[in-house]
Amino acid sequence: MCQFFSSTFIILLGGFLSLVFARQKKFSKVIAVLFLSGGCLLGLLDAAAKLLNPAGASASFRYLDLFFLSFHVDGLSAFFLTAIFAVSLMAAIYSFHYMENEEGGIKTGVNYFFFSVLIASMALVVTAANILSFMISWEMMSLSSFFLVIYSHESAENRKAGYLYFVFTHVGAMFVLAAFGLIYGHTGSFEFAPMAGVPEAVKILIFVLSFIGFGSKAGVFPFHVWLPHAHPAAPSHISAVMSGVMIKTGIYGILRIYAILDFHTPVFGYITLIAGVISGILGVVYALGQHDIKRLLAYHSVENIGIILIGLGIGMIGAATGNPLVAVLGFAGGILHVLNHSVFKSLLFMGAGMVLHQTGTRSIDALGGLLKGMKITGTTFIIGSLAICGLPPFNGFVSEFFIYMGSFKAIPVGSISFAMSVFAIISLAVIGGLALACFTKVVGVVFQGEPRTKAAENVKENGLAMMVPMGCLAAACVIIGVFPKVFIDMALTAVQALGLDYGRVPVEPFGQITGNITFAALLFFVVVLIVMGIRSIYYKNKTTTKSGTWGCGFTQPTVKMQYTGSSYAGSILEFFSAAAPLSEEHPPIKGRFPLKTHYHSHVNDIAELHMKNVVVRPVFYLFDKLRWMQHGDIHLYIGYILLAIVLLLFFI
Amino acid sequence: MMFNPVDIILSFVLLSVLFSFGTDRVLILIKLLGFQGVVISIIPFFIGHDMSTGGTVFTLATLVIRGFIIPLSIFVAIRKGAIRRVVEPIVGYHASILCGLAVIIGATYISGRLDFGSVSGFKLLEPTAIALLVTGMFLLMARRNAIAMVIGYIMMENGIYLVGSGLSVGTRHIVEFGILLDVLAGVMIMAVILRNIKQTFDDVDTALLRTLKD
Amino acid sequence: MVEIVFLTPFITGLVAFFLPKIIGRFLLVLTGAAHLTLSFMLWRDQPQAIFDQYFAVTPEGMLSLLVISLLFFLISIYTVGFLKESQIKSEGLFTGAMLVFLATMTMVTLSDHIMVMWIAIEATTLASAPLINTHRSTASLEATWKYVLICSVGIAMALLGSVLVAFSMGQANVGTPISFSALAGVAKTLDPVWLKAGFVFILVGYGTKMGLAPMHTWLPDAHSEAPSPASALLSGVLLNCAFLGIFKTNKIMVAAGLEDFSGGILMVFGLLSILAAATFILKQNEYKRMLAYSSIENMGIIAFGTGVGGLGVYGAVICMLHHSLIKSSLFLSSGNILLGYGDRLIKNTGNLVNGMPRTFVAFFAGFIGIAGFPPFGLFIGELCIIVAAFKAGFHLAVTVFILSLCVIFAGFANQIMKISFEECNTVIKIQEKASMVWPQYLLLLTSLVLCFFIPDSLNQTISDAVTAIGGGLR
Amino acid sequence: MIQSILLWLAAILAAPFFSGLILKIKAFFGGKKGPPILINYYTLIKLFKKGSVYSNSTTFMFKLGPVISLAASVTALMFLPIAGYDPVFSFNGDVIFVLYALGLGRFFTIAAAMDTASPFEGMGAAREAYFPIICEAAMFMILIFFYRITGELQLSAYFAGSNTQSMWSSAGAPLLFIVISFFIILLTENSRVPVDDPATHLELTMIHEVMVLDHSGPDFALIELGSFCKLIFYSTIISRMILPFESAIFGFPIVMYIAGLLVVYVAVGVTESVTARYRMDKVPQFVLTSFALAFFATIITLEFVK
Repeated sequence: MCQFFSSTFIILLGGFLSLVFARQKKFSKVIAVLFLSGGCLLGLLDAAAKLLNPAGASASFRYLDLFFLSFHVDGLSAFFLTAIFAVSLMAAIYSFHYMENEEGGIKTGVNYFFFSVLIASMALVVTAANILSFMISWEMMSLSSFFLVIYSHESAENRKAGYLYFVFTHVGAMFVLAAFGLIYGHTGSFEFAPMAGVPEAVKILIFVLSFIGFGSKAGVFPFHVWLPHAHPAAPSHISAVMSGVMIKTGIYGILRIYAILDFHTPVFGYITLIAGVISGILGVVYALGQHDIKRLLAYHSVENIGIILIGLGIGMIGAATGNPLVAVLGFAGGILHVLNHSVFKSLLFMGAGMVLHQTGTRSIDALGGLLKGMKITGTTFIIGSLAICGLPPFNGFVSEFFIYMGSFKAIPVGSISFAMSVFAIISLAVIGGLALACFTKVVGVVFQGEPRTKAAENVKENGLAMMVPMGCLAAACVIIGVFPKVFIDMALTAVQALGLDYGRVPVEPFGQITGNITFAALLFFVVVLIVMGIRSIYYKNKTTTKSGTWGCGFTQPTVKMQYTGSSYAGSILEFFSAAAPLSEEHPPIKGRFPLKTHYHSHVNDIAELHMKNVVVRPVFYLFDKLRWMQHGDIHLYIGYILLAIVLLLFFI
Repeated sequence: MMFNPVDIILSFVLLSVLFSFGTDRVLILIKLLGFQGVVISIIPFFIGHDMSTGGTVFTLATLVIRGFIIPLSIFVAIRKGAIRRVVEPIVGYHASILCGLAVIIGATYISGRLDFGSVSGFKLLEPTAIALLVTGMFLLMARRNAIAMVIGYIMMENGIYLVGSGLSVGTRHIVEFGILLDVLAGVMIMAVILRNIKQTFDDVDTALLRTLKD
Repeated sequence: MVEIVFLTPFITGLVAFFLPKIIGRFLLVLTGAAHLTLSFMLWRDQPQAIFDQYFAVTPEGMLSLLVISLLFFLISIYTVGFLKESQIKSEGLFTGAMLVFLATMTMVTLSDHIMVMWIAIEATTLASAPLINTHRSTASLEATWKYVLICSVGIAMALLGSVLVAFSMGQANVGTPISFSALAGVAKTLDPVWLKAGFVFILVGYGTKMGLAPMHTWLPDAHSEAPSPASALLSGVLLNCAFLGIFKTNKIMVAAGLEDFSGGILMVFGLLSILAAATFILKQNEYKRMLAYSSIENMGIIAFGTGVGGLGVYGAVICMLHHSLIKSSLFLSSGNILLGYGDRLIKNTGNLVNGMPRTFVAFFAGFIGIAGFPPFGLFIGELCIIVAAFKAGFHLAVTVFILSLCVIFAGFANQIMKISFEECNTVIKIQEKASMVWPQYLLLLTSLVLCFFIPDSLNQTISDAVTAIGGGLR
Repeated sequence: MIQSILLWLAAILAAPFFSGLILKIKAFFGGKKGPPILINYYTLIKLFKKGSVYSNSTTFMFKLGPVISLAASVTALMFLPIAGYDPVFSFNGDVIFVLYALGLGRFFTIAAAMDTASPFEGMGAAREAYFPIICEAAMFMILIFFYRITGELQLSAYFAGSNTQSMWSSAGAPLLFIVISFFIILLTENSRVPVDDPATHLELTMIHEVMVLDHSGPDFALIELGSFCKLIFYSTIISRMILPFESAIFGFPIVMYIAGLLVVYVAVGVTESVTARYRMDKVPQFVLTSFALAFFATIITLEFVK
């Protein structure tokens, strides 16, 4: 525990110092990056060690003479800690060059300060072991991330994003607090202890409340509205951390509550799974419709949270129906996907950050052909895309494979769980296909083809500190994808912390599965090598010439003729138009020789639309009705006093 | 006992209450105020408190303040800025008089219900007190003229004082004197405000004071 | 030796009326410092009062006294800078009134006799009236008029209530003085009906002063029209003083075993106040009014917590403490904004972050604190209250509580974001002097420190105050 | 093991022949003589002999496309039991791996197409990305069906030995639907009429052909070979499903297998000859029917297999 606290302390210290020395910009940046990465490294080693040979650790501090702030690290916490520290480490290194052309040392200092607070509070959230410590660190996390979202507050868009995020996170926290309040109300203690004598209806209520609360942080479908606004607004290394790990704390919260409740009912499973399916499919559909690369990635976070929830839902169903194998497969898959998603999503955000940093635009249809200039960025981005599509031999496939196995194993269990697993499997398949479509769009339009605007022409990549993390993360994608054994073991350690009273989970079947994955991946590599060999043989001493693309007989092709992202996704969006109404805007072409016209399309997020109509408007209406109260007439004011007394006298 | 001076003067007070409902003149209200002040402050002489020298002195002081200083201060305020001396009613005069009757009956009824009677031997004491309270409230809520409202406030205070002395709450005179001083200071300040209002709006119609709202 | 604490500022106040500007300002700060030291001494060795049937040192009173004198000292420092920037006609009146106001509030915290308490609270009204009317504008005049009249009427009710409480002693124990402590001692023998009636009148009366809906109507006008240091005092400590009256009466109720009755009423008024605050914060267009409504909200929270009982009372006391610190800092910052932009309307302000960065830090941090985020202490208070309400099983009430808090936050955040970040091309009229930002920083810092570490002696005082009405962790 | 590998090689080598058969059938229906039956081999050899021309817009992704797609389909074939004999490799859950491997191939084909900055290839890529989404859903529906019956997640459990026969015996009627829906999937995945017309001459209306416009020489040969393998992968499954008969006689399974293949390819050829290409926006409905069939089949299996 000591090592953990010292690492968080180092991180905070780094942030504080960079704020102190903010005037000397360079110096403060160096200090910040050094301290942050050092602290993260320390914490990472600690957490990994705790995972590989499981050993719980806890600490508790007296607080205000009346309460305790207690922290505890078990398998689950350690797993999330690993993800948090790993990604934060990479982001910290990445930020060194990313922040270079920021004006104003103060702003940089502030950014690093809140960045460090964010990392530390995330680490504390996943280790908190009672209500007080959890809520304090939770709110600190929300607060620091809010400041990072409105970091560049000059644009109205970002301000809106910040406001949305602020409100959502606070309301979510209130829901969480309500759930904790119910827990305290029945146990009378602040500690996270398994709840024995609590009526089951209350347990379900607690789960639902906390699911809404944590879901609003994780970006589960109806509560994800803030997410696609906030993540693009933040600087890219922050987006990487937020989208990579911060939203996962919501998942952690759900798991932790599930563990505390210690109540295995399929209802939890159904709720989680259905929420997962909806967020998964809609998330990727909306992502397909985006024109802003960071918004697109943000929506993919919604999708991946959906996949994670599907896994957890399967696990809960398995646990409830007494199928250890299903339960463990589902949970392990979901939890492993947490790690995987944090790896490839932060990688993708870093790539997007590099593109933004070098071209100055986030609009997909303004880019093109970057792969020629940005070899490393492009390659790592493509690897990330393959991973997020869940394709072998990359890490996304491993977790999805586990979830698939779990869902299939859940088929014979019972009629409802049959429907559920069919639901899960089909939606996973559809999600996979859509994700593939979406990322072929991104890769194809952003990195391939010809540059569509001036901004994208002859772009180079530079900044070693930005490329190294991307390389490491890409390597991680491949390693986890090919040799998942050790990571699966980590996930299993985490699963044991859920207290599914199966005792020690039998590792053999999982060892077998991971073995198969490794084998298949290697086999595929071998085949690829062979085919490459054949190809090279046939190309030996052959003449390959370069020329323009075959324009199918058209002789003056221009870059404007390229297929745009919007048109690429158009037909698919049409198919989903019920869930994703597409609003287009283009003036009709007039005259025989039309000169100039434009086309603009926007995919409406139905959750966002309905949030306005269902929540905001009624509230305003209700409170407007009450506004006459303050009418300024003193006679009636005195009347209120009299009224209050008269009414109260009735109750004596 | 046959001849009970307290109840007789209290009945006069009740009459004055009725008057204050009906009148449209600020000056009359002020006079009524003075009368009520005098009456209620001599009540303690009749209720069997220990009339030590301190008590006597204090009671006289009360009489002076309630009966003369307070009404005079308001009168002065009016004089200073010759304020139109009609109370603009929100509730009409006839209606007000009916309200007054209703108030008196109600007060008697209520005081019958809650038996203060056991404390002091006078039947009219509590009805009068309650009547004064409610009248004050009424004037505060039903008169647009700022002065009338201040007068209403003072009547309310008188009522409370009457209740206090009626219930013979064994407080020290010094404390009661403090209360009295507070009331006096309050009235003074209100008078000052009245003058300021008069100077800025050259009217004391509270309809002008409705700008601050949401 | 207790009385000297409120006699000192009283005398200096009377003197200050006739002093020239510079000396008056000096005297203000000096008295603030002296008062701070005096109250600390009072806290260290809790002496007997000379008139011990009227005055006594009670834990809850001590707590508010400490808050008062700390706030007043910092505010007086701010006031010096403020008076330099803003041109007030009769500054002697202002300074004098400030000091007398301080004296009366101190008297409230120290008074133990039920009637003396009333005298003191009424006195605070009278002393603060000139402060509100400092600007001599029609609006401020109207605000003063409403403030004085409504509060006086309300407090008159409280007087009636006190009389009834005294009457509830009946003939049984005439000898006992009508002090809160004595009454709490004999509470069991009091006549419950009269006690309840008295409580109702006192609650409504002092509730008027405390700003509980629906008697809060004067509060936004007064707080927004008064000059910022005065508003800081008004909503920072005056409301607490009024709450003190209710708190002590509630003590008697609890001692008499009527806590369900009083608690229920307190919770209802608390919820009403929070709802009222939500109503007007949602579309507020003046930032000082918004802060005033937020004070109403916090008073509601405190009342609610007191009503909930148990851990809720602890939460309420914590909320009272931190609300004073944070809200006064917010009002002081709003004073800077008003001087800087010369406008009360939110839509005419903006881009505070670049315009007045140091004020922005204080202002936004204050907002964070008042919204109930850590590391500011209000968070702990609200958490305790909510949790306690769940434990006590008031599920519907706490649901309303939480939802309206969410609405308030949404409205508040929206306005604050506008003030802080919207584009705005007003030239800032003043430059931020250290004396006009450091008081806020210190206040917020205090709140921040108290969120994580409360010295044992203070903690003792708090828990004494809480356990007095059956609070505490149970 | 050895014979599995031999069969695997044989399948790969035979794939072009069968594809040639389709051309023959179409020619027959058109009343033409048609190209020689071995035309695809000639084409492949010719292509392998040639050099290549690369567009200036392309990057290494363009060269990687053909390799990966071919590798994907041959890897897929490794896990497929051919003629009821055990596959080369097999493990629990290999179906999922195979499907995703084919997905990987598709990713790179699309990427290679987008690499050329040609509007037509982009158009084709968009369609290639669109229709398989529904196909995958249908595939997994079929998988669920198989799992209901066999309780296994590997191809060998469905198509090796007598497993297919037992499937027929346990759930014959639903399996018919499955066969039809699978045939639809075959048409879609291999971009045949009525989804796509490989023989058309208007790039606007192509899917697969337009994506490989810029490929030439050995690269193009690899692509062609890949698509042949993909086609035979699907047809093998169907042939096993329609003729699952087992017998001790030597070579009987092989004969059955070839017969099945002939049936499938002829069916494809006939379909191409007698039907016209759908309008692009009609295609999704067509593919959805396969999903619907599979779903229906699975639902009624709930009654069959208890």
